[in-house]
Amino acid sequence: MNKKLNYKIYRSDENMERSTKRILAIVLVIAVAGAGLGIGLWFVFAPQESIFETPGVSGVSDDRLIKIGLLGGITEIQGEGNYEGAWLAAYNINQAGGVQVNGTTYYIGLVAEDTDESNPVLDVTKGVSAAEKIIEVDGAEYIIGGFRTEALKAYVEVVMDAKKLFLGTGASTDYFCGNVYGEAYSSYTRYKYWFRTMPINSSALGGSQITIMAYLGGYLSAVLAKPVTKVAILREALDWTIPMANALNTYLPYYGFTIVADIQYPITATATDFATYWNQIEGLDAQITIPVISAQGGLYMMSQYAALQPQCLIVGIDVQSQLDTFWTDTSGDCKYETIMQSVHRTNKSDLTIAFWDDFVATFDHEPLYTAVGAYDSVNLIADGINATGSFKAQRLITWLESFTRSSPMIGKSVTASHIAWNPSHDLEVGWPFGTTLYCQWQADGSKHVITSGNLLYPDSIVTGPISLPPWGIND
Amino acid sequence: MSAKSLSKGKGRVKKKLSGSKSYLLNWSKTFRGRLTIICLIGLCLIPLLTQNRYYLGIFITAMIFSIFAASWDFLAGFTGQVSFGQAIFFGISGYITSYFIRYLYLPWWASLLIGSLVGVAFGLLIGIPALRLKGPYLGLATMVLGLIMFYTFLNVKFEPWLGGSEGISKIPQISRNAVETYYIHLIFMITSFLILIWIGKSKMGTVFKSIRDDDIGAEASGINLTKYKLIAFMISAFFAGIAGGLFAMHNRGVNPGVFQPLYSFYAIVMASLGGIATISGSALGSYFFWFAAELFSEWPDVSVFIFAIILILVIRFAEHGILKPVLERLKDIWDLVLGK
Amino acid sequence: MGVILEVKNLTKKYGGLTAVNDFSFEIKRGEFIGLIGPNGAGKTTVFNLISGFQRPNSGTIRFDGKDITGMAPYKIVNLGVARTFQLVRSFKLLTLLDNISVSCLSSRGKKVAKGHGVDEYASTILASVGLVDKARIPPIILPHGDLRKLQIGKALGTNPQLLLLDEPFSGLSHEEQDVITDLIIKLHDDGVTVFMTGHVLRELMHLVPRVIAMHQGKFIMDGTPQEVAKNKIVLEAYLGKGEVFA
Amino acid sequence: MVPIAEVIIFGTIEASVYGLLALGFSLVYGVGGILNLSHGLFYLLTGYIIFWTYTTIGIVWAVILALIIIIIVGGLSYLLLIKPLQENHVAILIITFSLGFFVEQFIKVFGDAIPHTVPSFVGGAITILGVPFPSQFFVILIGSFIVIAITGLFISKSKIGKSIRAISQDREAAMLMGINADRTLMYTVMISAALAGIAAVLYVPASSIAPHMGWDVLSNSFAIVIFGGLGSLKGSVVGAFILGYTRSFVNYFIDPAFSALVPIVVIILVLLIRPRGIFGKKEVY
Repeated sequence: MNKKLNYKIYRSDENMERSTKRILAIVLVIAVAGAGLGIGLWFVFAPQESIFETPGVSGVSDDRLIKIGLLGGITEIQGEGNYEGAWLAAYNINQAGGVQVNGTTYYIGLVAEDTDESNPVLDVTKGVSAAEKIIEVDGAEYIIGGFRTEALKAYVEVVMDAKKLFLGTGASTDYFCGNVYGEAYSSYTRYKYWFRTMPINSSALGGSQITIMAYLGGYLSAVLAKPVTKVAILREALDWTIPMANALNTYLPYYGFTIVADIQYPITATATDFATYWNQIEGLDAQITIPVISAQGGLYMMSQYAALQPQCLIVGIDVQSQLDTFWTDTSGDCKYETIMQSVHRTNKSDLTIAFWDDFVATFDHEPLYTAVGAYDSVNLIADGINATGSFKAQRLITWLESFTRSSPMIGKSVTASHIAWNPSHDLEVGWPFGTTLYCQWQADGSKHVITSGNLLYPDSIVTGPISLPPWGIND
Repeated sequence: MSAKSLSKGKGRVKKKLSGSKSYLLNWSKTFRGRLTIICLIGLCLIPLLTQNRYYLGIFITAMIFSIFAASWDFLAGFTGQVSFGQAIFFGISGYITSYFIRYLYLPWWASLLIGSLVGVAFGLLIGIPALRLKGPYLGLATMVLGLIMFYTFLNVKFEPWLGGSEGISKIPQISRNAVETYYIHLIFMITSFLILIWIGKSKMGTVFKSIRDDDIGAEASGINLTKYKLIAFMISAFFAGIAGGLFAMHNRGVNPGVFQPLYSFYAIVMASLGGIATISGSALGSYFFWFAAELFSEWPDVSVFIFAIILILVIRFAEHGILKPVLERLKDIWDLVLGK
Repeated sequence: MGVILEVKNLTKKYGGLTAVNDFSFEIKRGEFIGLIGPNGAGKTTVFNLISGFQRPNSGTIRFDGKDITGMAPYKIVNLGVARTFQLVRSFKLLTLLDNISVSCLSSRGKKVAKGHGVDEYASTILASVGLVDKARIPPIILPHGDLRKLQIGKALGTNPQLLLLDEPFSGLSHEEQDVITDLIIKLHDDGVTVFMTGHVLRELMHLVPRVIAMHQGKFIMDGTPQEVAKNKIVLEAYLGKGEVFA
Repeated sequence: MVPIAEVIIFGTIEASVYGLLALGFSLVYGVGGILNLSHGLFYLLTGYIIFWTYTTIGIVWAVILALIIIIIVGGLSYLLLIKPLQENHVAILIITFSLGFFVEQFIKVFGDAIPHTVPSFVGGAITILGVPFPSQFFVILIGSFIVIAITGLFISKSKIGKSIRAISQDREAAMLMGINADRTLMYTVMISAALAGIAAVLYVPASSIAPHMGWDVLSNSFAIVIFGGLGSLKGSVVGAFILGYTRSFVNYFIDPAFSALVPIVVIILVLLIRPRGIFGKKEVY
């Protein structure tokens, strides 16, 4: 009897425990389901606070914003430059009282999404999803950015699908502008939203390189009292270098140059590989080497150049070398390298030096070309909205298209005193339009603009003489 | 055993095996089955909640990679062939699909089919080293083959034929309508999963699993390893190819990047996050991965950093993936709710 | 009752070591025959060579008049030669039924299974090796004796004419040994030619009518167990082990 | 003749770095049957520790500190991540991969993604056989030969080395003889980390470091180790040389554009012809 009772008590205890647990479980399930549903609904329906950053002003309501989206690899130099340039422009505009449209004041709002495109291990889904997010969720009306062609090729389509204005600040490939003035008119209607504000396209870069070579060939021959004709090309094996290399290979011989080597190295090349390339170049007695490099290859190239001291001058493209940190990164090995650079602290336009100093004061380093492009782009958008009194992409496109070679926009840009676009929405080139500067690293760690013999840009903006490496130039 | 003695035990055997016909019905009554059905219904209803391209885009990416991860899981989990080069099939199909859409103006579904079939052909090719190599060697060989594809397609010298470092672009999306695109991907995902799970449960699946458990024993049982390994590679390649083609269309093009070991690792990470040899675990892993990636994308600096930490913790403390433990916990709670 | 297996001048070398040396013998259809020798005599190598898992350096193996030397293992299985392993092998994560199904799915197994369905055929085999009650569990939790039964079942799934059993008794208790013995005898009665190895003479003594003895890779003699047990070289080979008759 | 001399010299220099990296990778595989996908992080982290500290504590202390840290990191990664998962090889692959990933992101978050260099130990260039090359490369050459030689001696003579060999030859037997397999494996991972660290100490001043670079290191080590045979030390060294020479041969006589492609094609061919690599152990039935 007793035993049975005990058993009963035990059973009821167990039942109690079970039912408590059960109630707890039900509560838990309801709580989790409710919370999940709530969070889900909140994500979708909640009126979100503005995620736009308004440099220089605060407390601007959402309907007073000019919403600009910045796309780029934010953690890497090009994307960072894009962001900094846009930020500075927005700060200046907002501080100065914003943009007046039909009597109402609007302010620049910025939002950035990371496309992770500078990552050597590229995942294009990041770019596509960043572009979709910046348009569909963040609500950006104008897009600024883009750097790596492969990634941009994917997400430019997203922006074109959404019919948003896209000002490119980083990619030099002809491809994107080619789309605008492309195969068919339908191509224009789809891709007309794309404009390039930076840099000048790769064929124009090739043209500039040929021009400076023509000048340098004569100059060096005169200074060194020997013919300087032997040229080597050292370039990354990536598609964007092809048009430039083709131009160089085709046209340099007309100026009396011989291309002694055209080395395409894989982007995985190491320091030892570069030592090999320099020995090859030196073995062929090259007098000028033209690098066409956007990635870390430039670092190896310069460290091996400094160690091996091949008797040639380096004049070309090396994106990393545009950064002022390149000096410390190479421990000063970059001296005597001459590179293309869109902007330096010189009067490229009346605004350039002021911008430069402002930028350095704000960010404590020199601007990369994407920063200059983004700075100009934000100003362009603000000016356009101001001028047309409209936020519509189509109105802005018409406005931008109205600046042609014969009727340029003057004195509004940091990169050039005259700005205009050709029918493919690419920058018009050639002083006083878009042009590239040639800047050379000096032995004291400074960089200055060297002369192009008045061919690319006037000598009035030159800030220093050409220095030759003390170890000489090959015969 | 002669056929003569076979007839002896017939009646008894029949009894034992009856009921397998209503397998699906039974399955749908299990906890797991019900949960799966709820999840599927949930996925079907998502577009009612939002038609935003971006949100649907996350789901679409997750679905594409579910198929991709499942194709790896099929090969590694069922057949025991651990491939580190799954991106080969993914990439080649992406290229072929894009090529047919862009230059031969074929409709997307035909291009996708052709792309996947070329993937199958590559499956056959890649399967051949698998006949000679085992374990880590197979893993490394497939990874190296993937790198060869990557560098070949990247090579400037082959640019006129293979598209160079920038690949093929301007591929239109399946549909301009995001919701339609979503449902098409959903159908692809569900169909692929059903087929893969069905193969896993079929007789051929039994043979695959026997090869995984003991290849020598399988051969001693009269199984033609060559044939079955190749078939497994081809099936896996087909579904990786489907994923690759969808990926190319979703991202409007392909570039040599699709051959990077990165994507092979994505597949491995997702499948093992969910749980190897479960197929549906791949979906869990893939959704988890992409949601996490997007959730953290607000803080671009730390996003992948945090993800790496999560990955380490999951693998360290739940080495067989999270699908099974999560299901068990859920079932426990559910049983309690029902008062069982 | 023709010759089912003919092995001629079989030699297998590993580096400098000769595991099987110029080995020849014949087995007639329906025979029940043992291969004995001390540990390391090369019995397993002979089995590996016959079943195709290793290639001989020289010599020929004919099964049913057909040259199978160096053929792929699965092909040999599908001709009708099945084998078991000294160390039990199983498909760890598959159920016992599926373990057997695999061999029923070999091209030879399929032919028999055709009319009945693979599962049914596999269950019948499972029943005949006495494991049908455990059809739905995986082998990892089986006792050793059951694993040995499973092995034989797996071999039966391919519907063999010749069954090679490599040390079918190793690691088993006496009771388990008896069960396996009964199983093997039943198989032989069903018409399967059985060729088994053993390094303990006693186990084979009362089971097989004919024994081949080998030592250090070489053929020693061929005869009844009683004859073999009296042979001097065999005795010497086992000497010191105390296992000759015990 | 000069091109041939260059192929040999530059090939040897690359090979000596690869050799150090592959040696450690191969050791760990030999002892534990583990493919350590975080191998590249040892190289990367050492480079970064030196880069972060050399300006404040001087290059010598920076190197010592970096090596000590990396050996500890190696030991910890074994104890915390590899050891608990020892039975599950796929899990080890994934967790070591995640670890490499983690370190890469760590550097991105707390540092930046731009390549950096550390000043060379010695400046200028040396000319041998008519080939000029930076003196730092000479340091690499000498340094790694010494380290490889010491490692070889250590493996063949020291007590730990003997247990490493014993375990990689026959794990069961070694454990029966009372060798603690877990501890030996931990030492091996630490040695492997130290070797990768030394490679970084020697090579980073001549080259550069960036967060993604760990993967290049890993895939090169991979390549060599497959080539030479997993677990074979001799194989790793020989594999490193063959890879180094192939690369510089392609650079010189074919086209640099193929220098990334050709070595891996060679590897896959070797694998197909001789699946266990050149010096790999034959699988015994």
